[in-house]
Amino acid sequence: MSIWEYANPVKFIRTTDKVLPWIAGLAAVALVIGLGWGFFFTPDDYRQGSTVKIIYIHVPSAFLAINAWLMMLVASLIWIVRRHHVSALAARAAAPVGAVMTLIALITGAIWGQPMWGTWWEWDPRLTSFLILFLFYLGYMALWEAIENDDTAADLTSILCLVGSVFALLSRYAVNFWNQGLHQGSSVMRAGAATGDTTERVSNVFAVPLFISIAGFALLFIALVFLRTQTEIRARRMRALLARERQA
Amino acid sequence: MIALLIRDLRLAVRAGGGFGLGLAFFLIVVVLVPFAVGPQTQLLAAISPGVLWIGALLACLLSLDRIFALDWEDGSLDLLATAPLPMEGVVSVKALAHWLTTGLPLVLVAPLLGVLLNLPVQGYGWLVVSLAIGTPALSVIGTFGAALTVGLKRGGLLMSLLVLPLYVPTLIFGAEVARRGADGLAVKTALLMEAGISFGVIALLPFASAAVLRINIR
Amino acid sequence: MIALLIRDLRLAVRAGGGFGLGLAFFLIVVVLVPFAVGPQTQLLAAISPGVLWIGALLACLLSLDRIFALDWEDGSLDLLATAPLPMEGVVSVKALAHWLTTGLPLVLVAPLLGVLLNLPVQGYGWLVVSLAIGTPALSVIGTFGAALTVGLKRGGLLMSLLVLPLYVPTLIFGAEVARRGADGLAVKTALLMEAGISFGVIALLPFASAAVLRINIR
Amino acid sequence: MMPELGKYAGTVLSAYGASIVLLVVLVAASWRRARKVKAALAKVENPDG
Amino acid sequence: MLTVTDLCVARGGLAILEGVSFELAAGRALVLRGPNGAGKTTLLRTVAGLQPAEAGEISGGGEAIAYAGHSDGLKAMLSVRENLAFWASVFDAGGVDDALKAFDLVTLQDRMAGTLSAGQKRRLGLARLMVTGRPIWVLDEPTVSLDAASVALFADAVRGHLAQGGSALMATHIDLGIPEAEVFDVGPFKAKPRAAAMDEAFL
Amino acid sequence: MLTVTDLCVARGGLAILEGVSFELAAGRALVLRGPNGAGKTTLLRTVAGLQPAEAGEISGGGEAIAYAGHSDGLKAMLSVRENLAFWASVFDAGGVDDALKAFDLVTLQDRMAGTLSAGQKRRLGLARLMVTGRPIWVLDEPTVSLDAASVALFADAVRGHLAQGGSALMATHIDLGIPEAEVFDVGPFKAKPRAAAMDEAFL
Ligand code: HEM
Ligand SMILES: Nc1ncnc2c1ncn2[C@@H]1O[C@H](COP(=O)(O)OP(=O)(O)OP(=O)(O)O)[C@@H](O)[C@H]1O
Ligand SMILES: Nc1ncnc2c1ncn2[C@@H]1O[C@H](COP(=O)(O)OP(=O)(O)OP(=O)(O)O)[C@@H](O)[C@H]1O
Ligand SMILES: [Mg+2]
Ligand SMILES: [Mg+2]
Repeated sequence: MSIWEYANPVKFIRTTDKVLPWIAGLAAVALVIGLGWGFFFTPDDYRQGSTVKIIYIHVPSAFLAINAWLMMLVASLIWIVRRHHVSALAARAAAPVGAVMTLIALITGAIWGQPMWGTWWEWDPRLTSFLILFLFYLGYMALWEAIENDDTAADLTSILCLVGSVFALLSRYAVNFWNQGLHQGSSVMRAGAATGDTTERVSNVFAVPLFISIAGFALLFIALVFLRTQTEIRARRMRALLARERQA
Repeated sequence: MIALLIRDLRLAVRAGGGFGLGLAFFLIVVVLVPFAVGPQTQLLAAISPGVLWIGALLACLLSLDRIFALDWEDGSLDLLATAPLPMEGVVSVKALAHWLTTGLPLVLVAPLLGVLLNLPVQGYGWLVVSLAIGTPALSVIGTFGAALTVGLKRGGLLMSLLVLPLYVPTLIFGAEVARRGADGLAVKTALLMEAGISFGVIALLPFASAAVLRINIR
Repeated sequence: MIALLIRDLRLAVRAGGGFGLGLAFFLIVVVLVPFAVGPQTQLLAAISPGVLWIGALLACLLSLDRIFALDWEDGSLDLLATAPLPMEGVVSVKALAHWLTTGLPLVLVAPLLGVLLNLPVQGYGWLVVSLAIGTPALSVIGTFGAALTVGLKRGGLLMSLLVLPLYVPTLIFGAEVARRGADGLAVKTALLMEAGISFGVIALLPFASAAVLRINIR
Repeated sequence: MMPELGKYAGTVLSAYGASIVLLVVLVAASWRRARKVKAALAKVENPDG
Repeated sequence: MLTVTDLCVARGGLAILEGVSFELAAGRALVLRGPNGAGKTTLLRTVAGLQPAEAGEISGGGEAIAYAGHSDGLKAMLSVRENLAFWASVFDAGGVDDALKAFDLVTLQDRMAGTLSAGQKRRLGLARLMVTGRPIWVLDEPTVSLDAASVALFADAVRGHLAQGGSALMATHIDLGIPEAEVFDVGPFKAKPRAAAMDEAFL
Repeated sequence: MLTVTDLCVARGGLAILEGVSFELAAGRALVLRGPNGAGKTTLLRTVAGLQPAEAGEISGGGEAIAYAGHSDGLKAMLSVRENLAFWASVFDAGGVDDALKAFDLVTLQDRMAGTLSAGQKRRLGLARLMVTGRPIWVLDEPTVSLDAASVALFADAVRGHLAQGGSALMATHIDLGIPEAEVFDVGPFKAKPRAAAMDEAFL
């Protein structure tokens, strides 16, 4: 069976209806364990004090903020190439979730920055490019809202998503060039791989709950996207039915 | 009159988010400034009250041309002119609707954007106060400019040209309040001046706008 | 194609001074900044390249919605779509006309306004160069935004929201060139990056704009 | 039960608080809209039942 | 009763019509005729008070007039009913439901005005007249884009209005379906070449 | 020759007309009729290629069509002649003077298009067709706002076009003064209630 069968709205709703409770449940469990463990049962960092606990929210949300956009990009490409309605609607459904993730990363980062760097906001490249990403999310959602015809909206937003991705990348390099920042580099991804003791890496005490909460955020994202895509499909179906009724 | 206010608010909300977009523009202007002047925190803190004021002013300005332009294009303005509403009332309601959809949201969100520009802590209160007093004047003055240029093609830019000098006094005193507030200095004189200008403008300018609009329609 | 260019230029000149007003807006933004941030010469000199860049960018932005909006409203766009012109050509000509009426005058007048903001002497050359390379990209990106939002009521503000993040790379490198030029630092890398982005944008984005416009017209 | 957060208690708690509020709002909004649309669609699909 | 005496109207700095006089009594309709560019629109706008007269008198107009010009003043983003209700409350009159019924718009009432066809928009523009509660209707080419059935609806609405003691002044090129209306040809009143009053000081 | 086979057109996500078939041979004119909101405009826009067809075939259209819709696409700040000259050079055809003469616009040629009366604007919009050099004219209510003399000018222009082997497809509610044109009533082709293709996946 080809994966494209799920691009049929009815089939999509039927399948996701089955898995949605499981994903949602798993997400809840993983979030409670990851955040709970992180919040209650991890030691303080010797330099950052108890503020390290923010990492269990900050890093997962940052991770998802980027990946949600990537998912939208893929969905947009699928819409452009194969014109499966579900993929366009899934992109639409993912945008607000991605935007909230970006906002959470920004807010937790800002709150974290206050004790660490002495300011709420710093024009560090990482942070700055997140801000730009947030603007892209806003523009993308506003464009969806502004257009009445659903297919036109899908076409236009997917082109915006493509063009926006290119410009987001460009911005990332531009911002890097403009200001070499304070933000630490990525070390989480290496943390689980080898056991070492350099301060560079996040030690395992922090890593395990962190990974659990990343998984929780990812599952939450998937559950929300499924749910919201279903909603978009139903809303679209309702609009079509009402229109047909009105015409009769 | 209330029907007109409700209609304008409803149109602002329906027509692609009248609220959200003014805000978004404000946000973006504030965000672009550091890219242009560089990321030094010190420098940004020094100019932040001014940048926030300029951003609010431009966000107001951008949505001005819609105050009358749409009603003009589709003929509603002619019809309103023959309706039993005093023209002064119409322009005041238009200005109020503009402030509610643009100025008020800007006032509310300005402190958040202050964070991005490292506004000193003691500055937030005065920033909000100065914007709250100043933005209604911006809307009323803007309505005057919009009334002057309604029906002209490319009216948008011409209007900016006419309105911006009129904005100068409000901007000077408003930004002065915000700046002194941020520096921890006394703000009383500037605040009184700003408030005086605002009240004067709100009380008197609608008469001029109404006169101008009557002339433009005929 | 050339007929279209000539028509657009002529309309810009006739319809209340397309040239003049973009410039005037630039001028006024630059003039308002000292009122907002205060009159300290040091501070102004430090931010002057950035302010000039932001001013140019906003002046460009303001006139963008006219690129397609007028043709849309009076039905010309439908007629152009059925005319024997490739859509890519139409959007490129539109972008060119926009640059000639807005970007080019800004480039020429920027040094004059630099004086108002105490731009350091060695900065003038690089300011002009950076604007000359950057503003065409601003026009082309703006045309994309205008094509995306044509036919939407209140498209103007939505367009700003869509276009401004797209302006970020050009702004960063352009302002960086101007800033480093003013500080007497090396500008080569930033200049190359800016030029690269401009060429890429000019070469590729019209295809996206044309696609978007075709979708919007149907 | 409450861990010792030291002088950064406010920071950590507000970060957690703000994020959890945002997440809850997002989930609640998505869920509410899902239910509403589902109900509305059901009504359109068979108006009498 | 609307009385126009020796009226001269101008447009673009040129006198267009002069010496126009007519009376419009309650319960009567008057149809303006004349070739394209004769000055019908200019005359109607002057009578409605949207532009000043060059010379002459208009009495009985002013607040008694409901004007409908070439464009309908509809808001694309408001529904048909909302558009009407807005004008009804501006003019402090009721009758939205009657107006919808009279112009066969009941089934369209929740549609956004922007999605109507040309003729449907026009019907909505005309329905607006019924919620103004004003006695004198001044209409510029009211039946443009209307099909035969809608023209009949319009004629009925005008007749009803006249029967209630209203009156109507209409410009048109085509038959309005109101044979009892008097016809007034503006052709003979073409102004001699001369400048508008505002320029006279310079001649 | 324009051939339309089993065409289905949609607007606002709804099929409006379906099963429409007709042929338009060189030298012939076809007049579309139907009540307001029947779907004439939608059909013409589809034929002109301004919106995609839901189903069915259109052959012989494309680059051969000159379309004139409800609005005229005039630039208020260009003179009458400049407006025409622009379209002539876009379509790479000549004949500006002939077009001006055919629609009696010679005396108005230096006037800004924005200062014309409703009917004069319309004449200018129609004159544009003559400078496209295209064989198939697709016109949506071409004679709106025209007086009797201008309708005759229009009818002459269409006859001249047909005589040169062109053809014309026109929607209207009023008489165009071209009795030799065939009439095609769109009424019977009203689409059964069903959704547009883009929504079909959801039903
Ligand atoms: C608004 C502000 C901020 C934003 C948008 C932001 C964004 C990000 C992003 C995108 C990541 C990447 C996650 C990854 O590489 O997988 C990250 C990781 C991280 N951030 Fe932030 N950040 C912000 C502020 C801060 C602050 C103020 C601190 C603390 C001083 C901080 C500490 C961290 C840490 C420790 C990591 C994990 C890095 C690693 O080891 O991978 N962030 N942040
Ligand atoms: N700004 C202007 N400058 C010069 N002449 C003008 C201007 N505006 C309008 N005119 C002319 O005034 C005359 C009267 O125009 P008006 O619109 O009143 O005509 P009308 O009788 O309504 O015609 P139609 O039947 O075509 O609507 C026209 O000949 C028109 O060309
Ligand atoms: N966005 C939309 N949503 C729903 N229905 C629409 C939309 N746009 C148009 N319609 C309907 O489509 C139908 C066809 O419209 P169209 O403009 O083609 O009619 P027409 O035959 O040209 O009428 P007229 O003679 O009044 O110009 C109309 O009933 C109209 O109300
Ligand atoms: Mg007229
Ligand atoms: Mg039609």
